[in-house]
Amino acid sequence: MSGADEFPGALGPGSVTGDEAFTVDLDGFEGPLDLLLELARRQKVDLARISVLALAEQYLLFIEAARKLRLELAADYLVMAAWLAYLKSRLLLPAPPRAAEPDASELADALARRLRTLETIRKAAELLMDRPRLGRDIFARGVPEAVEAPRRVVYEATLYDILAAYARQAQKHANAAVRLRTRSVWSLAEAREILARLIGRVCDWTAFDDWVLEACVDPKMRRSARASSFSASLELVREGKIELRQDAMFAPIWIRACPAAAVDEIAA
Amino acid sequence: MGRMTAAGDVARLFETIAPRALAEDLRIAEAMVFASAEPLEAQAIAARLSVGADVVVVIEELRRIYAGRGVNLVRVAGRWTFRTAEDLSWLLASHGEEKRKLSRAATETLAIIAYHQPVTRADIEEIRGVAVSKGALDVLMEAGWVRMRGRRRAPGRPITYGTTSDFLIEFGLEAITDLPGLDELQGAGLFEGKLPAGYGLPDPNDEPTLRPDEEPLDEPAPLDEAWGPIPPDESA
Amino acid sequence: MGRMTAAGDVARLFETIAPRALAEDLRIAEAMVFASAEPLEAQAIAARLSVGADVVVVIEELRRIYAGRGVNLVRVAGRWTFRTAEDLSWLLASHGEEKRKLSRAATETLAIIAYHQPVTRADIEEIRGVAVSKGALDVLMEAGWVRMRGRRRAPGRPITYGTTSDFLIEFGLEAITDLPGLDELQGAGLFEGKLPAGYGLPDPNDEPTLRPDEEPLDEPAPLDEAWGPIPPDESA
Repeated sequence: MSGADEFPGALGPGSVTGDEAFTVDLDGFEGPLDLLLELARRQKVDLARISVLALAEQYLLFIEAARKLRLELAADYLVMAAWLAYLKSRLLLPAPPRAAEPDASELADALARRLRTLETIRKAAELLMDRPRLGRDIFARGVPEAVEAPRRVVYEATLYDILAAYARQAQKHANAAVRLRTRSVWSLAEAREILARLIGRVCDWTAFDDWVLEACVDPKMRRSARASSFSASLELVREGKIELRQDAMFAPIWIRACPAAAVDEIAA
Repeated sequence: MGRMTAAGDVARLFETIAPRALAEDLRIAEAMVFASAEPLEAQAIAARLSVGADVVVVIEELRRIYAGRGVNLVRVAGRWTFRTAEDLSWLLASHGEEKRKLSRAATETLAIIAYHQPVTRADIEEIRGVAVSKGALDVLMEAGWVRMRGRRRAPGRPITYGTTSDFLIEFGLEAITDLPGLDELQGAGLFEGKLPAGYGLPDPNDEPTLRPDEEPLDEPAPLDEAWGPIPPDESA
Repeated sequence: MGRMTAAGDVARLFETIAPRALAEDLRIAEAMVFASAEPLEAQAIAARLSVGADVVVVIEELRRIYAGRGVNLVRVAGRWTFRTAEDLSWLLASHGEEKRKLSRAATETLAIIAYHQPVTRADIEEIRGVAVSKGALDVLMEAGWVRMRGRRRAPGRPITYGTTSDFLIEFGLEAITDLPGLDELQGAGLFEGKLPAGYGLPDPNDEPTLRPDEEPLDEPAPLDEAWGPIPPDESA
C-alpha cells in the first residue's frame, strides 16, 4: 500500500486538509475500522491518546470528499459515518442531566479501545509472520525413516462390533424374506373396456362415483377402479367420446356419453 | 552438573575441531544432508561450502562426528545421507505399529465367516448383498483371523474361508460355539423389530476337517474343468 | 590429521559424557527423534529408554549436544524434533516448497484466532471491523492451522475456532503461550511509550477442553433454537 507518511488517497488539492493530498482508494482499506486506524495514525500521537472527536471529524470529511467524487461507498462506511456524526454531536453538546443513553465519552473510549485492539493484533500478526517458518526458513529431516520401516498394522474390533455387524446382516436378510401381497388392480385397459361397456347405458349426466360403484363390486378394488376409470375417462374425453363435468373443486364428477358418439365406436 | 559441562564441551569441541571456516562448513553440510529428501552428492554439498573448503575433508569430519552415535552419516550409491545406526533398527521396526479400526465391510465379512463357515466369497456376497472387496478379506487374513480352508466342490472351485484359533483368542472365545445365538443377540438388543417365525442362526462350526463338499486347497484345479481339455503337461 | 583426531575425540567424548547407560539412551533418543516424521513426545522417547533413565535429562543433554550445530533439537507443540538451524535458511530456502503468502485478512484472522481462541466468526468481525470472508477461514483450515472446536452456547450456536498443533509446528512455537506477548510487541519497537491498561493481548490458551460456554460440534442444532425464540439456558 503506502508508506507510513503517505496517506493512500488524494481527494483533490486542498479538498480536505489543505496541505495533504489524498487519493481515495477505499479498496486499500479493510473496512471503516481500518480507515479510522489509518486516520488515527496520521494524528501522530500515541494511539492511547487519540482524539476521537478529531478522528470523527476527519472520517466525516473523508467520506464527504469521497461522495463529492461520486465514489460508491460500501454501506459499512456510511453506517460508521452516521454513527460518528452522532457521536460527534454528543461529544460537542453538553451532556443531558439524566442521560438515558450511555455517556458520549464512554462511547468514544469504546471506539478508541476497539482501534487499539485492532492495532495490537495487527502488530502481533506481523511478529507471528516474521517467525521462521517450517519449510521456508527451517527444515525438518528430508527423509524421515519411520515411514520406510515396515509397519505392522494392528486391526481393532470388538466382539460386540462383530455381533452387531452380524445382527445387521441377519436382519437385512430376514427382512428381505418378507413378501408383499400382490394387490389386484384394475388396469387402465380394463377400466377403458368396462367404461365403454357401461357408457352406452348412460345417456344423461351420471355421477362418476355411483357409476364406479356399480361397475366394481369388490370394495377393496374401489380405489384402484376409481383411479383407473378416471384416467381412462380422460382419454375417452380427449377422443371426443364422452364428456366430463365438475361444478366446483371436490364436487362430484359427472359423466355422460357424447351425444354424437356411437357406442360401438367407443368400444372400438 | 558434570554431565552438562561435558555436553557443553562437545558443542565447544565441535566448533574448535577446526578453523572457524571448517566449523561453519560442517554446519552447512550437516543441515544440507539432513534436510535433503534424497542422498546428496558430494559435489552438491561442495557447491554451498565456503570458498576453498575441501568437501572431502568436511564430509569425512562429519562422518566421524556421527560415528558411533544413534544416527550415522553413510554413503549410499555414492551419495551421502543420514541413517539410523544399524544396531538401533529395532527402534524403528516396532515403531511402526499402527492401530486401525476394522472397516464396516471387513467387520461384516468377519461376522459372516464366523457364523457360516466354511463360506465362499459368493456366499458372503449373497448374505451382504454387495460385492466383497478383496481388501476386506485381505485385511482379515492379514490380521490372522481368517484363513483359506479349501475349495468348494462346485463350478469354479471357489475358495472356502473359515476362522482361525487367533480369531478365538482375539475375541476371547473359548470355542466358536460360544458365539451368541439368536436369543442372546436379541437379548442384547442387536435385533430391532420382529424377525419372521422360524428364522434361525446357523450353528457356527470351525472344525478344520474338510466338509464333504470341500476339497483341499493345494490340489491344483484341473484346468479342463475350468477351461476345457488341456494338452498333457510337457514340462514334467 | 590433527582434525581427524579431534573429530574422533568428539565421538569419544560423546560416549564419556555420562555413564555408559546415558550414552546408550542418548543414541536411542537421537535415533528416534531423527527418524520420526513427526515431532515426538518425551513420553514416547521415555518408553524406549533403558529402565530408570530420566528422559528429561537425556533430552536436555541431546539438546545441548546439538546446540549451535547445523541441525538443532527443538521443541514444538510440546514435542521434540530436529530442525535445521534458523540462520541457515539461506542455504536451504531454494529447495523448500513455495509458501503461498497469506492475505492480510487471513493473517489477521489467524492472529485473532491464535490469541483470542476460542472465537466465533462474529468475534473476529468485531475485532477487524469487517466481515470475515469465507476464503480467509478456509485457507487457514486447509493449511491445518485452524480447526473448529465446537459451538458457542449462544443464539445461532455459532462455531468456535481455535488453533491446532500443526499451527505451533509451522511457526516453531513450543506452546501457544510462546506467541509474542506485549513485552515482545514493545520490545520490537512496535509501540512507543507505555501501554495503557486495556491495550493488552489476552493470554492465549489452546487447551482443547471445551469452555463452559462451548458445546460439542456434532450435536445437531435443535431446530427451535435455530429458527425460533430461544428458551433460557437451563443447562447452566
